[in-house]
Parts: sequence; C-alpha cells; structure tokens
Amino acid sequence: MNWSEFFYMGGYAFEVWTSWGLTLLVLLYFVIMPKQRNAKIKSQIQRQINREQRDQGKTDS
Amino acid sequence: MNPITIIWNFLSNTYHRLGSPREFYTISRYTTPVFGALFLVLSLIGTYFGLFVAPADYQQGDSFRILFVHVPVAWMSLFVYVVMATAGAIGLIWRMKMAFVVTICSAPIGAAFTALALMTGSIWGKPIWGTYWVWDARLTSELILLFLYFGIMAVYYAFEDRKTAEKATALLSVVGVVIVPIIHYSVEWWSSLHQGVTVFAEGGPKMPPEMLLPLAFMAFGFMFFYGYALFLSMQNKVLDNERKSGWVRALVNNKEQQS
Amino acid sequence: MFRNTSSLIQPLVFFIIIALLFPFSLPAEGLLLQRIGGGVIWVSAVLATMLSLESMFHSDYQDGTLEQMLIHPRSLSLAMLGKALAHWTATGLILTLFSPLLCVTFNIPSEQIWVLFTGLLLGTPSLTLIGAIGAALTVTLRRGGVLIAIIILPLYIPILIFGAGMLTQVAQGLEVTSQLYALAAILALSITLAPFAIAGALRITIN
Amino acid sequence: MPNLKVISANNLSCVRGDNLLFEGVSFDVSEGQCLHVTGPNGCGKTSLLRLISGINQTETGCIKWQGANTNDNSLFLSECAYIAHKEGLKNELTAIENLRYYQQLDGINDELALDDTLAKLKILKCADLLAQQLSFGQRRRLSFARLLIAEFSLWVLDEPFTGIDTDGRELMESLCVNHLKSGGLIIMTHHQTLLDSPLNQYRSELQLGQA
Repeated sequence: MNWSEFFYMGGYAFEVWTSWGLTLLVLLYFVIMPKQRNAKIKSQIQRQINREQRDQGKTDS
Repeated sequence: MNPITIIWNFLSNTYHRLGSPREFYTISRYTTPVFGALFLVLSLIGTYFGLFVAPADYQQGDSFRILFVHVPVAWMSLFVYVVMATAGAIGLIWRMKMAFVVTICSAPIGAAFTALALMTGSIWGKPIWGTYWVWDARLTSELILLFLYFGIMAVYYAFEDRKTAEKATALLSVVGVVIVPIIHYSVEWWSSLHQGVTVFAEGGPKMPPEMLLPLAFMAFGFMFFYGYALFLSMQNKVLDNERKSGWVRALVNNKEQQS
Repeated sequence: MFRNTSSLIQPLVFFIIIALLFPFSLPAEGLLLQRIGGGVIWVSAVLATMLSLESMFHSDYQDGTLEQMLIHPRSLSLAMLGKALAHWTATGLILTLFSPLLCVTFNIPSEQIWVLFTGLLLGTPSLTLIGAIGAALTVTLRRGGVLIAIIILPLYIPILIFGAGMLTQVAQGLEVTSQLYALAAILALSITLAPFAIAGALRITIN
Repeated sequence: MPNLKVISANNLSCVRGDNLLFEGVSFDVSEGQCLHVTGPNGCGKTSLLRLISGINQTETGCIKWQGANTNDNSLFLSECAYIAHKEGLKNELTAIENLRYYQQLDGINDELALDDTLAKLKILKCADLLAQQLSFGQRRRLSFARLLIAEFSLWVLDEPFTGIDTDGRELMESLCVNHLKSGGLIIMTHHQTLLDSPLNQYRSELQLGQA
C-alpha cells in the first residue's frame, strides 16, 4: 500500500483527517486535563496540610 | 447457594462499595487503567480495520471513513446522557453521593462527544450534501442535545453550595431525559416538512461486514474511553469534595513521602 | 383579584413589542410577513413567557411565603400546579387572547388565526409549567434570568415546532389534527409531571 | 402516658459548603417545655430550626414526633408552626387578608377568630392596612398572630423578640407562657439571656458551636 495515497484519502484528505484529528484532540484533552488537575488538587491539599502543621508547631511552642 | 444469589450479593456489594467515595477511589485506581487499556486496544484495532482494511465506499469514496468516528461519538452522546440522567435519578432517590459525582462528571464528556458528533457530521456533510449544515433531523436533535448539556453544566456552576448544585443538576438531567424523546420526534416531524433535504445514506441499508466490524470495535472502544475519562474526572471530584477527610490527607501525605 | 397590575401588563406589552420588531427588521413585502407571522407570534409568546418566569417565585421566596408552603401539610406539587396555572392566566392566556390582534396586523388569513389561537391556547400552559421548573431551580440565585433561558429554551422546542408547524400545514391546505393532539399530549404530560419536578426543585434549592 | 407530645432529635448535623456547623446534636422536648437554642452568630441556630420545621432535610440522624419520623409527616407538619426572619407576609395584601390566607390554607373559615387574634396582639387597628405599610414591629406581631389561628402544638421561633418594643416582648412572652401552660412545646433561638424572662422556668438550653 502506498502511504501518500493513503494520506490522500481518495481526495477527501481534509474531511477525513480533520474529523479524526478533532476526535483525537478531544480524547487527549479528557486524558491530559484530569491528570494535570489531579496533581494540582493533591499539591493544594499538601500545602494545606503543611500550613496546618506549621500553625500547630507555633501554638505548641 | 444458587448462582443468582451469588451474583446478587456481588452486585449489591459492589454497589455499596462504589457508593462510598473512599472505596470508589480505591477501586477506581485499578479499574481506570483497565478501561484505558481496553479503549486503546479496541480503538487501535478499529482504526486499523477502518482506515486500512475496509474498502472505499462505492458512492462516497474514502469520505465514508469519517463514519468510524462520527457514528460512535454520536451514539455516545446519547448514551452518556442516559447514564447521566440515570445516575441523577439514583442520587435523588437513594441519596447516593457518588451518583451525583457520575452525573456532574459525565456532563462535560457528553457535551464534548455531542460537539464532536456535530463537527464531524458537518465536515462529512460538505462533500455529501455540498454544504456544512443542513437542517437534518439528526443534526438538529444533536444540536439541541448540546444545549441541554450546556444547561446542565450551567446549573451546576451557578450554585455556591455544592450539595444544592449536585441535586439541582441531577433534577434537570432527569427532566431533560423525559423531554429528549419528545424533542426527537418533534424534530423528525419538523424536518419532514422541509422537503428537498438529502437524507443521510450510511452505505446503504445493509452495512457490509468489513464496515460493521471496525464500527463495532470503535463503538466499544469509545464506551471504554467514556469509562476511563469518567473515572479520571470522578477521582478528581472525589479528592476535591473530600479534601478535609482523613483518608484523602493520608493519601496525599503518603505520596509526598514516597517521592 | 390582582393587586399588582404592572406584572399583569408587562408580559403582554413585551409580547407585542417583540412581534412588532420583526416587520422593522424584514424586507417590506406584505406576503413575507403573512407567511412568517405565525412563527413570529410563537417566538414572541415563548420569549414573553420566559421573561415572566423569573418573577414567578421571586416575591414568594423573598417574603418567606414559599418556605411556609414547603412545610404546609398539603401537597406542595398540587399547590405548584395551582400556582403555575394562575401564572398562566396572567401571562399565557392573555397573550393568547391578544394574538388574533397581532395576526390582523400581519395580514394573516382568518382560518390561520384560528389555528394559531388554538395552538397557543394548548401550548402556552405547557410553556408555563415546564418553565416553572427552571424558575424553581433558579429562585435562590441572584442572576437567574439568563440561566432560566439556557435551561428552558431547549425544552420549549417541541412545543414551538408543533405550534408553528401547524400554520405551515394550514397554509398548504393540510390537516392539523395530529399536531393538535401532539400539543394536547405535551400539555397532559406537563400537567401530570411538571408539578412534581417544580416541588422537587424548590425542596432542593431552598435551604 | 401515650398521648404526651414529644419531639426528639438524634445526632443531627449541618454542613454548609465545606464547613461543619454542628454535629451530634440531640435533644428531647415534651409538653410544657421550651428549648432555648443559643450560640454565637453563624453557628447554625437557624439551620437547626429549619431542619426541625422540615424546610431542610436531615443529612444524618433523625427527628421524631410522637415516635414517628417527621419527614413528609403530615400530622407533624399540621402541628408545627415556624416563624422565621422572613415573616411570610404578602406586601400587597392587608394584615387581615394575610392572616385569612393562612387560616384558609388550614381549612378554617372564621372571620371572628381573625379579629380576636389581631386584638390579642394589639394590632386590630392595622387590620385593613397593607402589610407594606406596617412597621417592622407590627409585622413581627402579625407573623406571630399566625401561631394562634390554628391548633399548633409545636412553635418553632427564630429570634422572636428582635425588633419589637418592650410591650410587644412582654405580650409575646405571655403568649408563649400560655402556650406552654396549655401543653404546647416551643423551640426558639434568642441571642440574649432569658433568665429574667417569665419563660425561664420552662426553659432548657441547647448550646451550639462551643469549640
């Protein structure tokens, strides 16, 4: 099979590849976005814990 | 013990475990990668058969290959809506915390699937109908569905109190699911008034197996993708909602010490 | 007995003004207005109903009578059905009664006026009942108006389709009984289900 | 005594947003008792009253009236009256029309009783004034009048003595005492002490939000 012919898609390259590309982009978004958000939430919680520990240290001393 | 009892016990046990945010988080850490892997395998097989193996359509040429993303995504847009509304009803009736999380996390995914179905549909429409948009019954219902999703998301973000927001969102999704069939029939009747629109011919009445096979793979692949994306987003929601509870703090703290 | 006449007149005036905006924004062809007039009146009725929804529960919420209704032993959904129908007589019914007048200004033929009138009579109560769900969901929000529109307008589409579609049918000399049945079925469904959704929404949002 | 009226709450809690206002709140109130809910601003006094009166649903625990859960309990709802900050008065109606509305909701039609009630609260002269023309104190009295038009056993009162003059306070206190003497129950919030009030001898205190 010829690759350039494959990408040419019988003249429908634009339609086929934008559709598949858009789908891929959306799918990637729903994988990458939550992973980033997960790290963000965890670091937020961690900072909260650190703050509280510091606060506790102060009141103890 | 007969098998039905065993299955029932298993189901009710799973239900109760999934009903608790903490148990859900533990279970989902194992199931989420499985969903992701299943999605990858199925969609790669589907892509291979769809793009390389299936022969070009005798009428539409290679443009019909949009079908392998358009149709699964359009199916999913409805499927997600039904899951979302069912979860909403479960949450309202049995006051199950996790059901609301399913509803809220499904909405953006469903909206994205709907938007994708609209975009791929109109891109496909250009070579077939000669225009990006026609007031075809299916495209129009899909557009209305997109606005229903927007409404549901807007309601969730409008409330400050999370619990109120969750219940309001669930109620609206249940109301929506009652009206969706009516919208569907009304739009179908309406578009029959607008004569002269070429109706989608998806490769004739009977789909040849070399088209059906990749379509089935893609459809199941997208279903697992929904599960994968839903669980990822639900994990975040659970962490966010339960950020004050002991188990979330222990979880975050342990991670920190390990790294 | 209406103590607050301005709330009675506002939706009606709004309805007429919207409908009258169309002739100004369209090419000056008598036939065009005659053809699209029915649709214009339907869209105006939908918008006027929607505008009136924001105030539906607002004063009751502000002065505390809504909370008292919530804890009254009598059925809240039944009370809400009554409330919605009362609201309809002050908005939808009045719009419907005035719609023939607008039809005359659009030169709509008299056999279509009847169809439009009947359609509005059957359709506007459903608009109010379904809209009340949105009003109940947003009653505690300070800026609920736009949100009501986003929630409710997609749900109005079937009513609009059948209501305005009847006029197209009549203009082509076709029967409209099936659309009338469809509107009546939607009305029956809204009367039976919407009050529960309204009551449920109020119990959720008022806290 | 099987007919003794009693409301008992067990393990109530209230969460607002991420904040826990209170948890593990339990109490029993029976005939002739007045529960005085105290605590600093924002500790959930009003939220507790709204849980009791049934506007909000309990997240944890339960509230029982005569041993039956109060959720969707029409017997309880018909015996419980809740007077809140928002008086539940329609501005466009006159005082007597407002009162008549509530009377008719309860299925009673007794014009004389309405006048009597207004007279008891010394606002008979305002009967035909629109509610929006009444002063704040008069509106409080009018909302109080609602307690007397039907046979409520449990009065749930949110800050009943704010915004009224000494005379009005004495009047309302005497109404409360009469209610308690005739076997009624009262659950109320009040930010000041009730030690010098005639209610004191019926009173038990529930403190919220001690940290």
